Amino acid sequence: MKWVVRQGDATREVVVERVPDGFEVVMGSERRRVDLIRLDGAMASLRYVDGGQSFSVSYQRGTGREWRLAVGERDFELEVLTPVEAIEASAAAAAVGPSRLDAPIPGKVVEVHVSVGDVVQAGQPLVVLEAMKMENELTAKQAGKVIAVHVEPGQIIDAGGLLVELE
Amino acid sequence: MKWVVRQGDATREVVVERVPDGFEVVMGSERRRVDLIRLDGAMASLRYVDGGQSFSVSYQRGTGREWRLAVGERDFELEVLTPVEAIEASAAAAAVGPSRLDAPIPGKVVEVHVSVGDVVQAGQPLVVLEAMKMENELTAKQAGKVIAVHVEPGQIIDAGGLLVELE
Amino acid sequence: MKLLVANRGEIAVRIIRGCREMGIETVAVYSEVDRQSPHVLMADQAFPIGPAAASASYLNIDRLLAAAAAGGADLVHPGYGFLAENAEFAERVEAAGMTWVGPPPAAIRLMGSKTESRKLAINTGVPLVPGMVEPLADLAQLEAFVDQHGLPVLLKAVAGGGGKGMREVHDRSELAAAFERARSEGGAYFGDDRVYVERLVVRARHIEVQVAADRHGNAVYLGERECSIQRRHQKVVEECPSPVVDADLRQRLGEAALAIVRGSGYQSVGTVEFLVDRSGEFYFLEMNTRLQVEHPVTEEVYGVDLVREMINLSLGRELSWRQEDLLPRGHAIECRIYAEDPLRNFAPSPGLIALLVRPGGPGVRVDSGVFQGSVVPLDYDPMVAKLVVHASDRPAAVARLRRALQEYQVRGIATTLTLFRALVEMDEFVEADFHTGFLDELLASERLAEVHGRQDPEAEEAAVVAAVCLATLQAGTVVGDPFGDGDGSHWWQEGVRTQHGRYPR
Amino acid sequence: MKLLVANRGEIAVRIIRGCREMGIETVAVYSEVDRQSPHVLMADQAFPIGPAAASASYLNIDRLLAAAAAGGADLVHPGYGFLAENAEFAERVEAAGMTWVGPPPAAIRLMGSKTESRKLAINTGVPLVPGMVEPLADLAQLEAFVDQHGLPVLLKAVAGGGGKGMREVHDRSELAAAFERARSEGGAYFGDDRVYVERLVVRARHIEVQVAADRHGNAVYLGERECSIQRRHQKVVEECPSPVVDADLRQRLGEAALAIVRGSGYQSVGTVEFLVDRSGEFYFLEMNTRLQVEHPVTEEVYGVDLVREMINLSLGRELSWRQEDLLPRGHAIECRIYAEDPLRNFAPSPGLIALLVRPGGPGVRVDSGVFQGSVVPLDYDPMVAKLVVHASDRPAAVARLRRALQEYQVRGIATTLTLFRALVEMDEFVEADFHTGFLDELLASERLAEVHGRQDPEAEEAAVVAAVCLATLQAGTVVGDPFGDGDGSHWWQEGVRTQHGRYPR
Repeated sequence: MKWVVRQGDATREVVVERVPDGFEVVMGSERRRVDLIRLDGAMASLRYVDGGQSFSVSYQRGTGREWRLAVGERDFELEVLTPVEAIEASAAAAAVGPSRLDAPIPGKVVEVHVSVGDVVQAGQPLVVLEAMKMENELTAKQAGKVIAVHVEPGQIIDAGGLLVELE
Repeated sequence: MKWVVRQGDATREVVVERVPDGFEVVMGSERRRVDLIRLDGAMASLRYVDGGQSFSVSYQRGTGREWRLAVGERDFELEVLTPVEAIEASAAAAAVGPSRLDAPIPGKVVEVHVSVGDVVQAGQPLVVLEAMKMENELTAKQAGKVIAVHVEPGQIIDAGGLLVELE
Repeated sequence: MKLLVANRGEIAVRIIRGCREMGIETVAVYSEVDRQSPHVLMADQAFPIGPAAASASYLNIDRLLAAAAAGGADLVHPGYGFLAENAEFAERVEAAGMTWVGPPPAAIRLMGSKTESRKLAINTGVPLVPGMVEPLADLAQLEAFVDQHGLPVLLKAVAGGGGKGMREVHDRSELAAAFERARSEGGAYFGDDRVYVERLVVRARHIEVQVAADRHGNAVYLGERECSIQRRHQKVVEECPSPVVDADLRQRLGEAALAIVRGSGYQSVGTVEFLVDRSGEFYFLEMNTRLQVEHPVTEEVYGVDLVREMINLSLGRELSWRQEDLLPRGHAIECRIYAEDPLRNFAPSPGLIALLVRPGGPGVRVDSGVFQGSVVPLDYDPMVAKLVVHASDRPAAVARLRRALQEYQVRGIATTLTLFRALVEMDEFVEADFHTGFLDELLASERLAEVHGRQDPEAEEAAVVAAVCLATLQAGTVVGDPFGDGDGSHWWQEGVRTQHGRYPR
Repeated sequence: MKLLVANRGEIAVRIIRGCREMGIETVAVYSEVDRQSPHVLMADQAFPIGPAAASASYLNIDRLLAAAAAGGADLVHPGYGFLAENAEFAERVEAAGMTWVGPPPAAIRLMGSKTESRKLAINTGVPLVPGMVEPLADLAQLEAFVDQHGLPVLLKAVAGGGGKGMREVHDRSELAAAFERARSEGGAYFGDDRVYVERLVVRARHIEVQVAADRHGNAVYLGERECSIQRRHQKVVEECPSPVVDADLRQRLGEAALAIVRGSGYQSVGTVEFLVDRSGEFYFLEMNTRLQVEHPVTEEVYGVDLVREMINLSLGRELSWRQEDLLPRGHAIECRIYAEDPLRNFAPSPGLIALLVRPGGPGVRVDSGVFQGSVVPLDYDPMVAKLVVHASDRPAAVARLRRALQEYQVRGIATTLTLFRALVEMDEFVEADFHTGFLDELLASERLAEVHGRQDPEAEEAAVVAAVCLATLQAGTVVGDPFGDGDGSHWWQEGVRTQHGRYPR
């Protein structure tokens, strides 16, 4: 299978084939035989057959194509897309629409700093969310005009909940 | 639901109803409201609502109706049967048939002490199985005549594998 | 004998472990979101005390006393935080005929007041940071203080704690605004808007002395803890002993701490906090009249059990140790593991712990309030566990910490393990060259981010290889299906929904 | 620097942890059934060395050396068991230009011979159990020995170890048969049918001294370990210090051990074993020329890291300690957790570990070779982990052990945790009143079974309540369906099948 792996702004293509006793993974000019065993739903053992390099991998798949992995003690966040999904994702990113401020964490809305019609600058505080005894100031990613405010102080919001829309 | 719980030779009937926020369990003359939460596939929290008694339960269901549970540090082995299953089990136990010697553990057959036609006494060694650097002597549960020997030295056998049949 | 634990999380577990070892039965309390917490499972009995909000449950004295009565408790241990330093709670526990596992209420009240405790320090000859003992009447008084002692200064809410209600002022033009903010934070968080001022000691170390005193006139100190690694005045890493305290300074700190203990009529275990400046001068800060979060580093280095001792002292028994028995051995470091994401400016990260692999082997201790499958609620302090290492000296302890951090795996929530893995690579940490502002400066700079970002290319490549192999194995399965391809990697989402009805994240 | 670990299980994990803390890279080896073992995951590199049978993998010197070459190892650590006391392996490691982490091969060979090591003890003035130094030529010689020294006697295979090839004789009529059986066991297990005889010391304690020696003429002892709780001559529980050794006896044992060290040209860490009879007389038994299973209790009480020291000594460094630095603190107890079912006559219990909850908190250390999801293979020694507790004195350590055993949960395989939970309730254990025959006598009697059977009625009732509630929740699901009702309680069966293709149990 062919996969497009995105990590931050970097993208690479990787081809994986299942072979007896493992996988063959081709990345750029490098072809590797790989021994991967899942130990339970969140841990795996990864070994390169030729050099013997062994890695303990813990992993968690997000709701979509995102993966959060730790190799040894290092954390990585990746998206693993099929080629079709990769094209769709690029097209979606290129399309221009209203800018949304979503709640990055679940919490209680403590303050709302803007109203519909306000013009805000990038970095300007829009909403303060409280969770775990901490207040978290959420700021505008880009400049724009506020076209909708979906929350009010005191409201409990889930992670991913829509807070404010900018034009 | 009504259940028949067998522990060793003891049998008791228990009635369980699901109620909002938990269960109601009737055992003998005792009626209890119970708060039980499964934490994952093998652990649960058990609390009696009235007295507040709290128990940490770890559990594993066998291939049939057998359960192995630990409450705190104490281990228990139980069978939890429907009334119909309990009747079938009693009938099966009462029926007389050939006596089987099964492998209680997986292992390697090291010695076979009997041949077809031998008459053995209860407690007489029949087969020696080796596992984890230990030899384990398996003996006849009751007296009888050997009608079949299914293994030979050197053979690897699974747990539950049939070794010897007695008439 | 039966003891009610008026707390939750790792400290409730720590107290229950101590009680089990002493043959004392335990009664736990829990809010709605803590029904399946380890402290509930481990206690002999457990009673619900209300909804998630702490004000309605863990801070509700009436409900705590009702649970104690229902369970038939003889003693009450408050842990830390919540009502641990609330004299009224202590009094009501005693009025209900139970034993309070802590100091006398009068000592709690005395040391709980920033101004009263400063007066005590002056009376017992313990040095203080220059500052005002009485709350500031107005801005003019603050300006007069600055005229006399200079800048920078620190404004502190009288009832403050845990970094709340504190404001540094480095520039005269900021004085008025900072005074107003400190007052309003004090009012908002502690219901008391009084503020006092002291000279800010720059690049100082936070060093505290563990003490213990019985009702028979005996008192000892158990060395010091170095707690200078803080984020926004919250301790993050603690050590015992302090790398800058020698035997002579240890004795002088210890004797100053015991002067405070004697002067306040203190009986129980407790902690006297000091600032130590770069010339080795020390200044009394405050006394914490309870078991401290970081008590394990002292336990490891002095070979003692502070929870057991605290309970014994509350039962009127004599101290187990004489001062000369208390000899430090080796070096211990504790890291507080918070459910926060260091890569996203320490945003809270509540949710379900889908994977938890704890480090083990020699010299590694984990005091934890969660297990695999636990849901970390968004309602409380984000500390989920403490990692403590102990080895023969500081370099060996740092190496052991690095090794333990490699083994420690948590998936499902983000944690400060990520921060600690970068921290153990910093020269200042390895060389113990830090002060109370060190971590905030580091976080404000690009340096820590650079260490975070300095990914091992070999590990990064392995992550990509692992991800594509795993994705290949899962290809064709429905995303979001809780049973997925049967490997369980999605079950946690379902778990969160059924248990909380709230947040998949 | 890079080190090959020529072992598996918990000791391989222990060595990798030590290497990580020293900044040494590691190369693991694994047989077919160990592909997913923790030691493979934790090592930097790992190479397969053949099928499950130890003779074809972990005992195969050629394959081990090939893996060392493939990984580019500079050192080889043998752990314990397998080839740890094989002088040929040590020689071949050195011939291949690598460093052997252990004593000189000559010392291994000398102390590996029961008869040669007895001669050394005689020459260095260390007391021995009365017995013959040379192997028995025939039955007549054995009868002559009995005529002179009386009964009971112990027959031992010259090359024996781990309880194999040993026969007690209490009655003269059993002499001939026992002699034959000892010879045939020696031949079968060790390829050497020579047998020697010694007086059997009844109701003795097995007490051993930890030693360490460098190449510069320095040698120290690190107190003793009490290892009298044995099942069929296999150690099960070990403690440090021994409850019957005072400072004077400790010094005399230590000096006797150092005489053996000096006489054998020993350089590395090692263990000298003694029998101590009820009058306090001690007799040299043998020396183990390797790291010992029970080394952690010494590490806890003396505050040392024996793995680190062993590697340093093999690199030619000087000992880290002088004798006067080595002061014991507190009391440590280790329980060996075997995958055996104490309720079914210790039948082996290989299989998948469906649930694993390890104890934590103060003074608890777990050295483990498995995690949740591991399959314990049927091919090796059944020890899966060691539980070690440390506290200020023996009563506190016993209480802590009891608490840790309450927390430790394993499902899927049976373990000796069940035995230890009964053992900590026995008066003899609590009072430290035992000898090497204690546990076998206890197991032969009804007394332990009675403790096992003395179920807490409250817990039993809770088990029934929990089981019926769980059965109600699962009612209607297909038995044997690996995805069951989505709670995962059946997944292990599928796991076993896919991973081993062999045993659901």
